[in-house]
Amino acid sequence: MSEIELSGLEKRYGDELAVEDVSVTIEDGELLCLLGPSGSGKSTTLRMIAGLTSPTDGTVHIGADDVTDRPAYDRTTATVFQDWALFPHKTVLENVAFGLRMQSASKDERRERAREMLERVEMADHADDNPTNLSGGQKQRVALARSLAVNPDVLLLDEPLSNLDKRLREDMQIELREIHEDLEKTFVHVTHDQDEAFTLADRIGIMADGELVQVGDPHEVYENPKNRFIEGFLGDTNFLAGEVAQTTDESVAVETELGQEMILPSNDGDALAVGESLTLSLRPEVLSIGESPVATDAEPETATVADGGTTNEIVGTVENAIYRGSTVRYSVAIEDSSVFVERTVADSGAFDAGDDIRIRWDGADVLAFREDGTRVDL
Amino acid sequence: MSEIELSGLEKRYGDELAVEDVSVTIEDGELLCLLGPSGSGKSTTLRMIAGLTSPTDGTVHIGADDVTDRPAYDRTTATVFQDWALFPHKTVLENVAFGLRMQSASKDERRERAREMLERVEMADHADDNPTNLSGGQKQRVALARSLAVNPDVLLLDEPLSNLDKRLREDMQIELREIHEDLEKTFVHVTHDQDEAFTLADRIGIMADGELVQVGDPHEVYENPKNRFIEGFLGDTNFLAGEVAQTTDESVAVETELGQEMILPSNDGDALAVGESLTLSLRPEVLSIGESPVATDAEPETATVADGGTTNEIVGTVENAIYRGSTVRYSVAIEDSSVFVERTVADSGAFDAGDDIRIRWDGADVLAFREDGTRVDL
Amino acid sequence: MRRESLETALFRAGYLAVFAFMLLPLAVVVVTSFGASGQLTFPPAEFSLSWYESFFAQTDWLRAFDNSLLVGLGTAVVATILGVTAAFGQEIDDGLVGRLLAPLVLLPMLIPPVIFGVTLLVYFTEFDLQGSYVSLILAHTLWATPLVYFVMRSVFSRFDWQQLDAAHDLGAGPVRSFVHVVLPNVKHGIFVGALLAFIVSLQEFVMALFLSNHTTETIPVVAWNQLRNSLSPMVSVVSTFLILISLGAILLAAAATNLNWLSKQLS
Amino acid sequence: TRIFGDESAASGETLTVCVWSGNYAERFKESVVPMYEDEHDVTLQVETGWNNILANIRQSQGNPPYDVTVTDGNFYYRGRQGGLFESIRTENVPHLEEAIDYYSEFRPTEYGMPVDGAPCNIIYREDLDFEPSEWADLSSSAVENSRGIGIDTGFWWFPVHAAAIGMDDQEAAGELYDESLHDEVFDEIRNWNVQSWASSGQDIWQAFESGTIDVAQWYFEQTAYDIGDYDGLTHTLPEKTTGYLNHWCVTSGTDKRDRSEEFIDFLMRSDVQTEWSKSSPALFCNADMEYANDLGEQLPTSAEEAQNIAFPDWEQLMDYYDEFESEYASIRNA
Amino acid sequence: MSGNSNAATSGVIERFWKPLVARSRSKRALLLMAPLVIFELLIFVAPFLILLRISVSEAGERGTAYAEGTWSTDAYTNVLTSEVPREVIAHSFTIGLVATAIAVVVGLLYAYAIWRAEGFAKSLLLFSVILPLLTTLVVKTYAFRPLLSPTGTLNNLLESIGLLSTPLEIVPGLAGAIVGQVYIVLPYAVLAIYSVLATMDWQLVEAARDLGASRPRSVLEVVVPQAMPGIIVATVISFAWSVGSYAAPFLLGDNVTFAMRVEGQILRDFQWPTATALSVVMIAAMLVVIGAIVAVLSRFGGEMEYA
Ligand SMILES: Nc1ncnc2c1ncn2[C@@H]1O[C@H](COP(=O)(O)OP(=O)(O)OP(=O)(O)O)[C@@H](O)[C@H]1O
Ligand SMILES: Nc1ncnc2c1ncn2[C@@H]1O[C@H](COP(=O)(O)OP(=O)(O)OP(=O)(O)O)[C@@H](O)[C@H]1O
Ligand SMILES: NCCCCNCCCN
Ligand SMILES: [Mg+2]
Ligand SMILES: [Mg+2]
Repeated sequence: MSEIELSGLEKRYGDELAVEDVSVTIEDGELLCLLGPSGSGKSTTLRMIAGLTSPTDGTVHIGADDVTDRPAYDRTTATVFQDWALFPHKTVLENVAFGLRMQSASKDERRERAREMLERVEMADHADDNPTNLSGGQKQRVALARSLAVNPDVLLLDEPLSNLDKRLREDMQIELREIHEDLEKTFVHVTHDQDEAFTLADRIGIMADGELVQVGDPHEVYENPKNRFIEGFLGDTNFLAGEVAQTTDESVAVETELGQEMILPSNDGDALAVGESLTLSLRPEVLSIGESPVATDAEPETATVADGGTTNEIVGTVENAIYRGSTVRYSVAIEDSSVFVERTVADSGAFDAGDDIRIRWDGADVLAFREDGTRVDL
Repeated sequence: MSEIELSGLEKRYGDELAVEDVSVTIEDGELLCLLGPSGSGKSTTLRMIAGLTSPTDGTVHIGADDVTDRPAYDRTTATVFQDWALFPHKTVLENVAFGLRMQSASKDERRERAREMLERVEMADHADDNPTNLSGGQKQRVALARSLAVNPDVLLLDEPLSNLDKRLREDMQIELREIHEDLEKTFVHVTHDQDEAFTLADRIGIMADGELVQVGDPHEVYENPKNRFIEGFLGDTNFLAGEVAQTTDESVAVETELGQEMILPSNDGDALAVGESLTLSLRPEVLSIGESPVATDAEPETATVADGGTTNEIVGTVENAIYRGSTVRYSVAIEDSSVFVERTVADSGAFDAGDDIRIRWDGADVLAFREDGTRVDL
Repeated sequence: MRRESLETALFRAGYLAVFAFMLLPLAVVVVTSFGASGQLTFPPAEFSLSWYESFFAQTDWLRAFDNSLLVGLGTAVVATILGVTAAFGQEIDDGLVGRLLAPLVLLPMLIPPVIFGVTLLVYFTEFDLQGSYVSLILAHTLWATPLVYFVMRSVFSRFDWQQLDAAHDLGAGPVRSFVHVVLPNVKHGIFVGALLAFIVSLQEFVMALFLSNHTTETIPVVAWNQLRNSLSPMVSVVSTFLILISLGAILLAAAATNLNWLSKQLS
Repeated sequence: TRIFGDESAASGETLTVCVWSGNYAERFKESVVPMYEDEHDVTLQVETGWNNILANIRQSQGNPPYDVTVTDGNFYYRGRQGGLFESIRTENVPHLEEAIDYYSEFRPTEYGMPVDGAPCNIIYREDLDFEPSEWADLSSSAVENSRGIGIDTGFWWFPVHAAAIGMDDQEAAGELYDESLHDEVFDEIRNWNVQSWASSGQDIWQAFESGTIDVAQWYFEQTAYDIGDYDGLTHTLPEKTTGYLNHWCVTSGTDKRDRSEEFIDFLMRSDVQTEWSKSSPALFCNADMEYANDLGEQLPTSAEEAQNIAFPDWEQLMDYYDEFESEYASIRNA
Repeated sequence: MSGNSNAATSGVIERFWKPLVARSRSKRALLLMAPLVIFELLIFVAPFLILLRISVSEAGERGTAYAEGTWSTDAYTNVLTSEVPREVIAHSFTIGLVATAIAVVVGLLYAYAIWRAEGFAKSLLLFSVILPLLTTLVVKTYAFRPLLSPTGTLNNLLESIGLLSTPLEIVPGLAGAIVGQVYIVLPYAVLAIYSVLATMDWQLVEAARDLGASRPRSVLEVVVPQAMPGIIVATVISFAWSVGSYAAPFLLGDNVTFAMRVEGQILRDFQWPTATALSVVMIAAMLVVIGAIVAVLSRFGGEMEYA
């Protein structure tokens, strides 16, 4: 059993609270990604699980044991560090065998298991190389093999891929995922790259300012971000400032910078008061675009709600179209504001700067946040 | 006139050929991106234009002048460096005024023009700051202002954005493009990031192994890559090994690892011999997917050409679906091989691992390369 | 946990003992300088400032101060010029000469100073330079230059050479780019290098013992000759002054750079 | 001060004199310098040196750093051999006449004049239940069983002479001048319970203070001057002893030869030595000088008494220099 | 100088300069390095050639340092066959090896402590290393006499708390000389090792601990090999300086070291051929030992760099 339970974990550096009241249970065999911007406390949390940093408050349980006061060398965790921390004066094989040597395994046993691990990560050919001469991807593999060699209950990974280039990073993500599926061990993986978290994670834990803000599976987190910070962090979106103009039992009308009221469906109109400030998130992928019905009109006209539902439609002018290989990103001017929309090239309809276009979306796809950043549950 | 003409440019370091026979004319006012992987000779080429590295062969003309033997301080170029190379012991304003001081401009003139430049890049508030205390984006702006202050005929940029984080990089790309449109000067911009090149460039020059492999506008280069290297470098694609099975006047049939012949339209069937090995590129964006018509069938069936044209269709099984926020990437197993397809979430149809699906594409969208990497002109 | 805390306690005791070992002799020097009697005893039975009073009446000590200052400054200037130019040249082009330079510069540091004293005494006599300040400065430069040179190598290796490119690119020729861009960036390093050279010269006494004469004797030489005869607290007084000067120099250097960096340079 | 080369002796008003460094120099400055300067319109520039005195003159190649220098027997001999001194014109040093014959005769006076010196004496702890009085006592079982002996190592020939004197096989230190007896002399030293090899008076006092030794060989002049600072120590001058005699020389190449000779003659005057004796318990050569305090009871005042001091005879000793030096070093390093 | 020899000189310069220019990329770089190279040739190499020359001269007549223009290997024979030089060399090597071993081990401990310390404590520890470095060697060494002599502070202290009945005879003696010499070289050893540790990644130690290494084990397995370039520099410097030590054995020891003997032979005894031959033998022996030390130590860790 290698379930990890963190309760009320806290780390203070002087006056600074690096990690604040983190409580979460990571299930046996799960791969949890800790995702958050730089300085949000991800590494500190991970290091407290590893025993490399001792918490100023709270407890860490691994399996049934309270390991809060146990030093790193006495825990059944193994860590893969950001810079891999390979021992530069030892060969690749010696690096991988190091942990077994510390466990006083016999020389033959060490060598055999180290070779086995190197084969698993496809680095057996480099067994006798000096790790400093390896490429980033190779170092990464050796670090992984070294941590796996001690057969840990929990594997902790602190941004191990962040020093690799994009192509390699993506390959390694797939590999890590395969290894995780193979081993059925608990993994905690720290990253600040949302794509990486989405690719790897069974569940994502989002950290901000030392707190664990939201934990959930990738879909859930992406579709139901708990606050504005998460919505902004997880992907490119258009944030629009708005003010509640009118509420009904079924919908809310919001006055926005786009110069027209936006209609959002709502089960609970009372949740919002007229006049309240909101931020709306209009994700580029929920926007569909087409030729403007009044394409020849000099002044972009703002259309209103088309049908009885919550479909919104608006007209704007393409400011610029950036061709990015397989996708095109349009920046569209609407009134004083501008909104960007992204289409894959394969989708029909290419527009040029200056074209008037029509943008359409379902109000149900729009997320709304209060001034304090919390999500409005519509 | 600040057209740049490079002819037969070569740079040798000892035995190593860093740049080999580069010839290209960069038009007045054009923004050319040099794009290529690390070590391909981009910086060396740029430095030879700047006069910071002297070529071992070939000539550099700027405007009407042969400047090959002129030192950097005697050329009308200005360079923005990767790490910006701001002078840390001088204030922001002094940095920007430095070039003018070297031109012996009067103190007032220097200050005035430097302020003007700082205003243009929106850094006037930081005029008296120490550049080391600025953020990456701010440093980048100051470096730009410093180079613009000397009113160069040609602006050379050596990966100035590569040290910025993704968000900032994208903003700066837009800004650079605007400045280029404003100034109507010749820009040569080095990058290894294809997105950046597509966003910025009037024309893209692709370098590999010291050679300038292809020069053309972004559409052209993306749609008509000259060789396999470029096709691989410019975006994620599925490469399939194949062999010419049959040629007609109108089409070529290629046997592939997918276990079925693929039909490609061709104006010139004789260009290929039966039995010749090819590599086909099947870009994810040309693939459309849908439910398999024989969804319940245990063994994935390979469909053949549907109509008389060159539409190809094939059936496979979803191996895994990686949810990446706004897009989903499916890895689809077909026979022993696998192909990936990418869809935005907004597009209809979500599949799960294990689902059988139908993939369809137009043979005209497939690119074919010979064994030596050159493109087959179909 | 038990074992960890025992280890921690032993480790701490170990380095605190070394800390005491490092500073104790200096404490002895300072404390004995306040001794009242003519004999150097620690701790002194009685304290007094009398030796400080008589210090200023001692012409040979005062002359030795002047000599040390002159030789130290001379060494600092010569060693800094040699070390800075060579390190700069090597940074531009690490060719054959560059590769031979490091061992050539380093070797003198491994030769016992007595041998230099002997060798240079013979050598300078040939040029009628024996006993001169020049002979002392050149001998000390032999030891000071490696320090300046290696400090400057590490300073230059950290210098962002793109700045030089940038200066050329913005129209500055070789001289102006050096003056405007390289120099301001490495001036702290040059200062530290020169300071180290000065300190080396101030400290060195074996070569000075051989090479100086009565008019050019430096402080350590005078101190040595005194120690061989009578040991009065005067030596401690002089050393206390030197410790104060050194402290001032450290603070100065720390202000110019920082202590951590400085200590890395010192080795 | 010149940057190149050393300071050339200034124009006639200054005479540069080199004396032993340490408190010898202090006492010289205290008594002799003011006396001379009062009498003459000349400034005395006093330099101090140790075993580098000859080296400094030699290196100067004819432009000597001093006009006058003190030398002991060994340096006097070496300096003569190396041509480092001007010969002294007898007519310019009339006071040589007044010197005790023994001092002016046992060494040639062509290049230097005998002025002052010191016999070696024995220092010992008052509470030692034995009072050494002659050099042979260093080999006695009482000293053997004491904490140990301290002897000079810089000027090693004095303890060597002391050993020879203590042996009594020959007159004075004759053993050293008879090759067949050399081994015995060094065996004698080997048998001493030497615990401190001192290179300065300071070392000797320190060794007593720290209880390393109970007995020591040292020079009367320094001992008498310093011993008051230390409790529980006393010293005795053996009847037969060795010691050093300083010959004062004019350095070769000086442009003040006359002035230098005049100065050396000054040093040889009885009134000067009488005055000098008040600050320095040294031995003086002028037969007419008067020792201060009760020093006259201990130091020789006549040729007969002086003959009890066996000064090293370098004319002969130099042949054995290397041999003795190695022997002595190997005893020390054993 | 005649025009002819001028031409000859410039011809010689040409002959050396041209291939140098050819083998390097920049003439400017050579010009910049030239002053130091010339300095080393004039003040280091040339005097050593003279030293070598004197060592193969005959001893001088009475009172002269050596016989100019003569050739003889007597001095070497003397140095290599007689007892005293051998003893002196052996004694110097004893001090050198023992002082080096202590300085390097203690230096490693102290450098590690500095590396791990933070803030004010770190500054204080660094300061304790730098200050002795700046204090006159002669005096700080002598300060050990009142501290370590039989009636000194240490013995008094130990006796008063009843740990000792008879005082330890540290000074004067071999132990004293070694303590003094360790004190002289320790700051250099600490800084040489610290400067390497300072560039070392603490994560390596964490990785070792994470993989099950106890604290001493992680230091041995990771810190020592990583610090090896610094340890090598510390060893070489400590050894070279201790073998050639002069002040500490003179003031605190009771035996003659090589440096003391050479000084006496040059200044007092005027036996230049013997002194120079002894120096040459000594340098040769030292370089051999240093080479061996470097070779042995490099097998345990990184390559030596000149820094
Ligand atoms: N040893 C330390 N001493 C003082 N403050 C620290 C220490 N380690 C971390 N911190 C602070 O704690 C906070 C959290 O740091 P942490 O390294 O956990 O962030 P992170 O989320 O891993 O960031 P990154 O993505 O940059 O690695 C930061 O503000 C950091 O400055
Ligand atoms: N000063 C130099 N000395 C020796 N080789 C060099 C030097 N500068 C560049 N090279 C070599 O020339 C080749 C091209 O280097 P260049 O810097 O132009 O590549 P690049 O395309 O700019 O790469 P990157 O994207 O990594 O900056 C590389 O193989 C490099 O190792
Ligand atoms: N050269 C022999 C003289 C030995 C002692 N000299 C003592 C001088 C007084 N300090
Ligand atoms: Mg982190
Ligand atoms: Mg580059």
